[in-house]
Amino acid sequence: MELVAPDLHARICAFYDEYGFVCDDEIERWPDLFTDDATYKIVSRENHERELPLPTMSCDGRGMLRDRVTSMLRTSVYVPRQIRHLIANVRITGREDERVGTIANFAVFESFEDTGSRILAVGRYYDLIATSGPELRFKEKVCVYDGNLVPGSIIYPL
Amino acid sequence: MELVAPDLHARICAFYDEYGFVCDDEIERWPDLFTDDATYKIVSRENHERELPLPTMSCDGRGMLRDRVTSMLRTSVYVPRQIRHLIANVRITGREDERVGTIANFAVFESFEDTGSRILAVGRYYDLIATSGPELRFKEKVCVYDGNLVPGSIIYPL
Amino acid sequence: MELVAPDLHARICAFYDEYGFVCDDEIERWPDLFTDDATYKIVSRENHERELPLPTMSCDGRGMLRDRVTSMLRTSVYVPRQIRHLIANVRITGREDERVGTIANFAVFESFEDTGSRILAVGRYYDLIATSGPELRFKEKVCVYDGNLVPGSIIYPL
Amino acid sequence: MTIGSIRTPPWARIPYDIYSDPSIYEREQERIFWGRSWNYVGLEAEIPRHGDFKRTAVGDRPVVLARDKDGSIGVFENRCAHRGVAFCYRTHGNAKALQCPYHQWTYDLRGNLIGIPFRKGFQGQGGLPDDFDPAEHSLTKLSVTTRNGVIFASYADGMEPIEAYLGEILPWFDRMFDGRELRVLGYWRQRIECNWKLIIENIRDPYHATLLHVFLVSFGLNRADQPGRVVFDSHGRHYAAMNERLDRDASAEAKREMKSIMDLQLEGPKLLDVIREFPGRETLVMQTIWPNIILQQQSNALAIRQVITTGDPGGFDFHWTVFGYATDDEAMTQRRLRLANLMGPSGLVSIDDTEVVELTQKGTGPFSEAQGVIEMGGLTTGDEDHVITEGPLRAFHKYYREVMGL
Amino acid sequence: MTIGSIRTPPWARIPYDIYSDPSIYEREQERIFWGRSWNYVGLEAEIPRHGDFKRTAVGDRPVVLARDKDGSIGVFENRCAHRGVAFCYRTHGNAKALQCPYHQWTYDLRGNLIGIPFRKGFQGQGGLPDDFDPAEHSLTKLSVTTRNGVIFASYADGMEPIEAYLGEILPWFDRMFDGRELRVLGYWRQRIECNWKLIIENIRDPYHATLLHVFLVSFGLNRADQPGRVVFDSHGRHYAAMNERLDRDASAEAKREMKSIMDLQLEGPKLLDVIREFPGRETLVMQTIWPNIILQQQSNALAIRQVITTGDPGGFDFHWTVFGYATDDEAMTQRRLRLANLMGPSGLVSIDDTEVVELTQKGTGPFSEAQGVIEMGGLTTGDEDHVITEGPLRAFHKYYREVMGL
Amino acid sequence: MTIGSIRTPPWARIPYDIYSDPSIYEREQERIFWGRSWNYVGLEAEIPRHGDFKRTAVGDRPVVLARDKDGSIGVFENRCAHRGVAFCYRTHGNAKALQCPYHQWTYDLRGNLIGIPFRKGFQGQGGLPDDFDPAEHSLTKLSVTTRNGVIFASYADGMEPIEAYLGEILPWFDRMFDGRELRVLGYWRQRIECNWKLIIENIRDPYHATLLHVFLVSFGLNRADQPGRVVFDSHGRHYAAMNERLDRDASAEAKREMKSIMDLQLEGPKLLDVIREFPGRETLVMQTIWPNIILQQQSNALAIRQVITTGDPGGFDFHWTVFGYATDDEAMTQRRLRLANLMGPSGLVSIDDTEVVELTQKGTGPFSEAQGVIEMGGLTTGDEDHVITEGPLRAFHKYYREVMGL
Ligand code: FES
Ligand code: FES
Ligand code: FES
Ligand SMILES: [Fe+3]
Ligand SMILES: [Fe+3]
Ligand SMILES: [Fe+3]
Repeated sequence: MELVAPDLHARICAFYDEYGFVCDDEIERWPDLFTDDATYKIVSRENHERELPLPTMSCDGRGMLRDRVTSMLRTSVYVPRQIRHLIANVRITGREDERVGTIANFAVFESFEDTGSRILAVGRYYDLIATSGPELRFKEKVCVYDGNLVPGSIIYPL
Repeated sequence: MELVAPDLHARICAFYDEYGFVCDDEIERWPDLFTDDATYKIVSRENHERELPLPTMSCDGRGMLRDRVTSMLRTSVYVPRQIRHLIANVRITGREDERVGTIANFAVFESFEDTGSRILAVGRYYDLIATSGPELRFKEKVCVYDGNLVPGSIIYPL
Repeated sequence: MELVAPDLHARICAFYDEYGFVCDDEIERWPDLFTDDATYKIVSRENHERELPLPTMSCDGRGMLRDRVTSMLRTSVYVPRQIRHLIANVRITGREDERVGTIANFAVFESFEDTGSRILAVGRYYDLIATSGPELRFKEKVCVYDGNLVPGSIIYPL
Repeated sequence: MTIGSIRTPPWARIPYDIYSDPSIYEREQERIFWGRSWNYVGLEAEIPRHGDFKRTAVGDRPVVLARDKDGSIGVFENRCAHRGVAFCYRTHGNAKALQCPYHQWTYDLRGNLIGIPFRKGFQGQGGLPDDFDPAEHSLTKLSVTTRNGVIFASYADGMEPIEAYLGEILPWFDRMFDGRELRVLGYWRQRIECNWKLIIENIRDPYHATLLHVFLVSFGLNRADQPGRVVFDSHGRHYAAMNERLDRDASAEAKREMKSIMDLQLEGPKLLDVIREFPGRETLVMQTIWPNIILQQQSNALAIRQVITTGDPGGFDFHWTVFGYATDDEAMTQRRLRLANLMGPSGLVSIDDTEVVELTQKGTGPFSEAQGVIEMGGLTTGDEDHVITEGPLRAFHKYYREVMGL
Repeated sequence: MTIGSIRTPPWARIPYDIYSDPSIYEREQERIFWGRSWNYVGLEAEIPRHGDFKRTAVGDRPVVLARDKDGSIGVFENRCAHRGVAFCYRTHGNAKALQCPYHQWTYDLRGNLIGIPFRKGFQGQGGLPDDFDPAEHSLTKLSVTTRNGVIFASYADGMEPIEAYLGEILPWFDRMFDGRELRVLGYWRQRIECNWKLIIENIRDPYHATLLHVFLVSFGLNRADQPGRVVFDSHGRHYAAMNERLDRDASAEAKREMKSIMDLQLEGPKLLDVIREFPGRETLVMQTIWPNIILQQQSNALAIRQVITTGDPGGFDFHWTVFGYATDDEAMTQRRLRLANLMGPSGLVSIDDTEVVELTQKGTGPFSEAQGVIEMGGLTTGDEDHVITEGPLRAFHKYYREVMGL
Repeated sequence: MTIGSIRTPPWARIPYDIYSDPSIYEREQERIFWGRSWNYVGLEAEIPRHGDFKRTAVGDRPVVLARDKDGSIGVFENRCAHRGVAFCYRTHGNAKALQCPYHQWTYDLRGNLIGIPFRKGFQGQGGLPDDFDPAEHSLTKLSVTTRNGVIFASYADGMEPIEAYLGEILPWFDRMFDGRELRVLGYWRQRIECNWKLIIENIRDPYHATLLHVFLVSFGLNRADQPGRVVFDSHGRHYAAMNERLDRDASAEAKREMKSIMDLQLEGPKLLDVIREFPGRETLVMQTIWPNIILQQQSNALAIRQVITTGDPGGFDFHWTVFGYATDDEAMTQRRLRLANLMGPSGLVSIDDTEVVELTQKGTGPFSEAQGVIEMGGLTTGDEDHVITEGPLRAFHKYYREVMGL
């Protein structure tokens, strides 16, 4: 266990809470939670562990994050669904300058208009959070999902 | 992100922890977590989003909360089950007078005596918490479940 | 709700976060999170409620915890899998001398190399944490899983 | 499957393979849902405006209902005439035309094919053959009828008018749907792990109410000594049961039979703040309309419960539409919504029913050669002036056997 | 399915369709579980007092066992004689009588119908026909027998006494169940994704233990040079294998064959603090009693493992009852509980078995025309003085083919 | 199933039972995957060194491919010759020999049985019969061939060489696999809830791209006026479609047909930073190689998509292998990885395809007697110089019907 100023840990937990909320219900704001030059990746555990570089989704910079949102909201064709994040076990793994390394576990569920809920993905975040601004922002976010076999598609961010 | 006195956020998180505990294992105490004039509702996302007023379960005041408990414990006929709450991503959304608006994500699992565990419901709470008394109490609690198709019944509170 | 020094609650939450992390990804360190004389048990809700003493897994002392790890890593034959803990609703239930009684809810998911993720177990921890050393340690840990019918095997700790 | 003797007609027994056998299930689809029946598909109030559409199903088959410009309603399969995409993937919406996402074949609100991109090819190449006739490639349309705001569809040609179809049950149908504009208050959807017929039978079994529903009985809401009766259309396929709430105490005889009485008091009595709104003395009217709905009037709580089969003899989706009238004032709406606590996935009454029908699937599934016994009330299948009878179940099985050729 | 030649009798091969084919599965239910067999259903210690009941299953069929006032035991189907509800929805309990929730038909603890609400109607209306005879509408009862606290049930009439049924295996059965009162220490339940026979075969395969179970071998708990043998009843349907633990080091020959040996030391040696409690030199006795149980005595760890089929050739529920004797002192109970770490869903030994049987389902499912080869130990099917044999598997398949008419 | 008339040949219709009928599914396994076909199983680059192995499947059947000492490749069933364990339970690895965990029967990297513990018994007892011939108990081996680093396997004897098998499609295959060493960049795995043929048909349907894929169209990446064409082998079982990206604006005619155009601009244009790397003007080449793969070259994004059936007509596992060349510099690798955003489980293009094929299963499943209509581009089944055609689908169904005997 790292010794960390409790307020930083609390701020980071609150930031993850915000992240989950935004993914689930205010997807247009999703890019705002990243720094301009942030990288975002969704990666299968298989590729992650075998050190194969292929991501399932990747955005390099806020422009690409915004393009993803455009596709979710305007261009992609898909059956409507609601995702729901549960984020827990947030841990600070390192700290240097104005960046904090964090990990956290996630479970993301998905529900369709006339079905129940199912597991979309569970896994772990490996993140780098920029602490320099007034608000925390992801500088890097890597979402590693454990179940390599994706049920259908991952349309919204994990 | 709201700026909130950290102790209030911690108290609220602890209150949600208590709520989950009581729902899962001390259901008789469930009405005690509400104010006398509280309203409690379980609502499908479908009705919630379409602004259709139909709740799946609703209690108006503590008397009705207690009647629900009576039915769970004494009058309803159902195969015994254990529910289990995971509550995460608690956020304070507003504050006025002695009330705090909060949201949180929940996953509720259910298990029968000779089966494994399955998802009963995942979704979000939209709550109003009264902070005036010595203990926090729900003034309003709305549990919106994402998977509109309920597997069987929702007998215990979400 | 117990009144507890907030820093203790935070330390305990961090300890659970650590525990989940270690179970999922650094299993060799798992015994280190226990005191030398700790007892660890996984118990079905059925046995727990009927007061039947049979555990599903039990370790009495750190030696047995280490033997379990040896079996997971070296001797047991099983299809590779990744488990993932979500721990929430951590509550302090009592405190005396240098021990804190805690409960928490868990959901543990499992994923295989070419499948999606499924629920392995959900349930509740009933723990006793030793606070005397520089780091928190479990003195007793009882993992009660709700879904009595285990899907296959529980190989890694809950 | 040979059932029946001089004493016991076949319909006084329920052969349990009808709840689990896949070939019987398939025959049900053909003969019942896709046969000579009017299937409920929705309410006019759900698609009030031009372009409104709603997705639902007739048995296993997905269909769409839509409101055309002239106010008429089309019901057609949710299966693109091109290559079979279930093109309508929202539960409801509003659109000028319905477009399949795959190749954007476009249909009007009656299901007619009105647009095919690249039909004439592109830059002189490709396209459909000159003799391709879009008129032959419309969506499969169902016959449609409505009565007082309720929409029915049928795969059969030349179906009798809905009024003739409902027959003797029509007055009861009209009591609930009296021409007033309806207001949908919301939906419930449940997955119930049992054969679809079990929930229909549950309603056609007035005998169980004072025994199973301890909540009703203990809080004095339902009693064996309440006057009740059951009526049918001439085929016995539709059914209505009525009860009157009494204000005097339960009789000793009633208490003796209803062993589960606990004499409880509501702490939140507002739950049952009901008022009389329909003519007649009946406070509870439950109906089943062959083949796919249940109509409920429990005091002021009104609902349509629709059975959606899903290719599985052992389970179905149960869609509830809870409604009131456009003329309801706020107090009435609140009354209906509070009373909704009795019904649906968390219904103080419905919970019991959901559980017992699922337990019946568990109890009958591994016993394909066993039979249920439905002799309460004798061997009658007609109208009766009391509810201590399984006549409605016998009538159901008599008609079911006839349609199914069993 | 033609198997066999002069050299190779049919039972030296395992045709893989028996693990996946639904029609074979159905025939197994009829001929094996519901045929001429005594199925384990529970222990007397689980229902010691008047009114105690327990829910379990015989093959796919849910049944209940209950203790009557006179101490006798009834076993009957968990299917209400009225309309088929699996009325007993708790795993166990205590009740004066068993009541179905749907219409409260009530049965005594032998399964006799003793109460029907509104049987005579109400206020002179309804009710059952006068000639309705409750005696004809009891729950379906199974034959019951017990031996030394173990309860068996059968669908067949005129079954031989359990002692004759167990035949030559009786002494081994009696070794574990010697008349002492049993104490249930707890239950495990697992869902295993393979055909039920694979777990029975796993036990009837003493050849795998020193090869698969690296834990046992590496910590010196199981070795090829331990004396062992296998015995059967005259049909070959029941089976027992015995091993003796040796204290000397493994022989060179043993080490050569058991390639996975790692020579590890337990850091928590208390795990294996065992004492000799049964007569004879055997420390490990595993039995299979046709058709549905495995009996385990691994030093002081005692368990019954029951197969519950669930309508699915590709999976079953596995119910373990772990027990000791009422006379055990606390130290002995703790010993049994610690040793339980070897077994069950987290068993240091059982994990391996669970995995390989599931992998066998994966490996055989898509190969319905392929066969397994069981020739280890020659082509024998009888008792042997060693355990490097697949004779017990051949004996199983010989009897299985006979019963199944394959 | 009678389809076809003078005007309409049978292959201009798709009978929907081929997507759901279990008996058709089984016949497909026998005749297609396990019949006279070369099934893709992997890349040489995945098992470069001696002892490397990979687990995959041919239709429903699990197989393993492994690299032997001499550099040759073996492909054999993942089913232990002893009792059927799917012994290889890792997706990949390196081993000197493959050992089944159950009884440690050991196979060399060609699938030959080379080790049987206790084959000669132990201490003079047990063991296999003297005449037991390990050579008769090897793993079932498939025929293997490779071309330029791509590995195929077949259950059929005497298959034609892969070059002859690929026929006229060979140059297109060789364009992607030109002999350069490949570098695997990673894998994707998806569970898709539809019949496996629907995803093959999706690729053989060049007509949908400018209609379904709003992302491509709106950002100007795909347009109807891009030159394109389709080619086949002589059987019509393999297929390639090519497109050229144009730099001029879309024509008015193109815009008219592609109604979903939105004229958007990428905020992160780096996504589409592509360079020309293959000879010729084609920027997009999609191929299907009968029966189980799709080859994709979308500018610099290269992938093999493999269909793994799983015993279920209504769903399959879809395994993607994304690759580049060993000679790629870092910039090229990054380019491929960025462009990978178009494909896979989160692909800006693939999402659409995954959704429509699943919707097709929903739309066709309950309509086993209905048919799809594939007449775009006339009734041709051969090469064409444009992509406004369903010729590739007709060619597919023509060959499919032939192989299946439908
Ligand atoms: S499948 Fe609907 S337009 Fe092609
Ligand atoms: S079904 Fe059991 S009493 Fe009616
Ligand atoms: S099953 Fe593979 S070695 Fe026995
Ligand atoms: Fe009811
Ligand atoms: Fe074993
Ligand atoms: Fe496409």
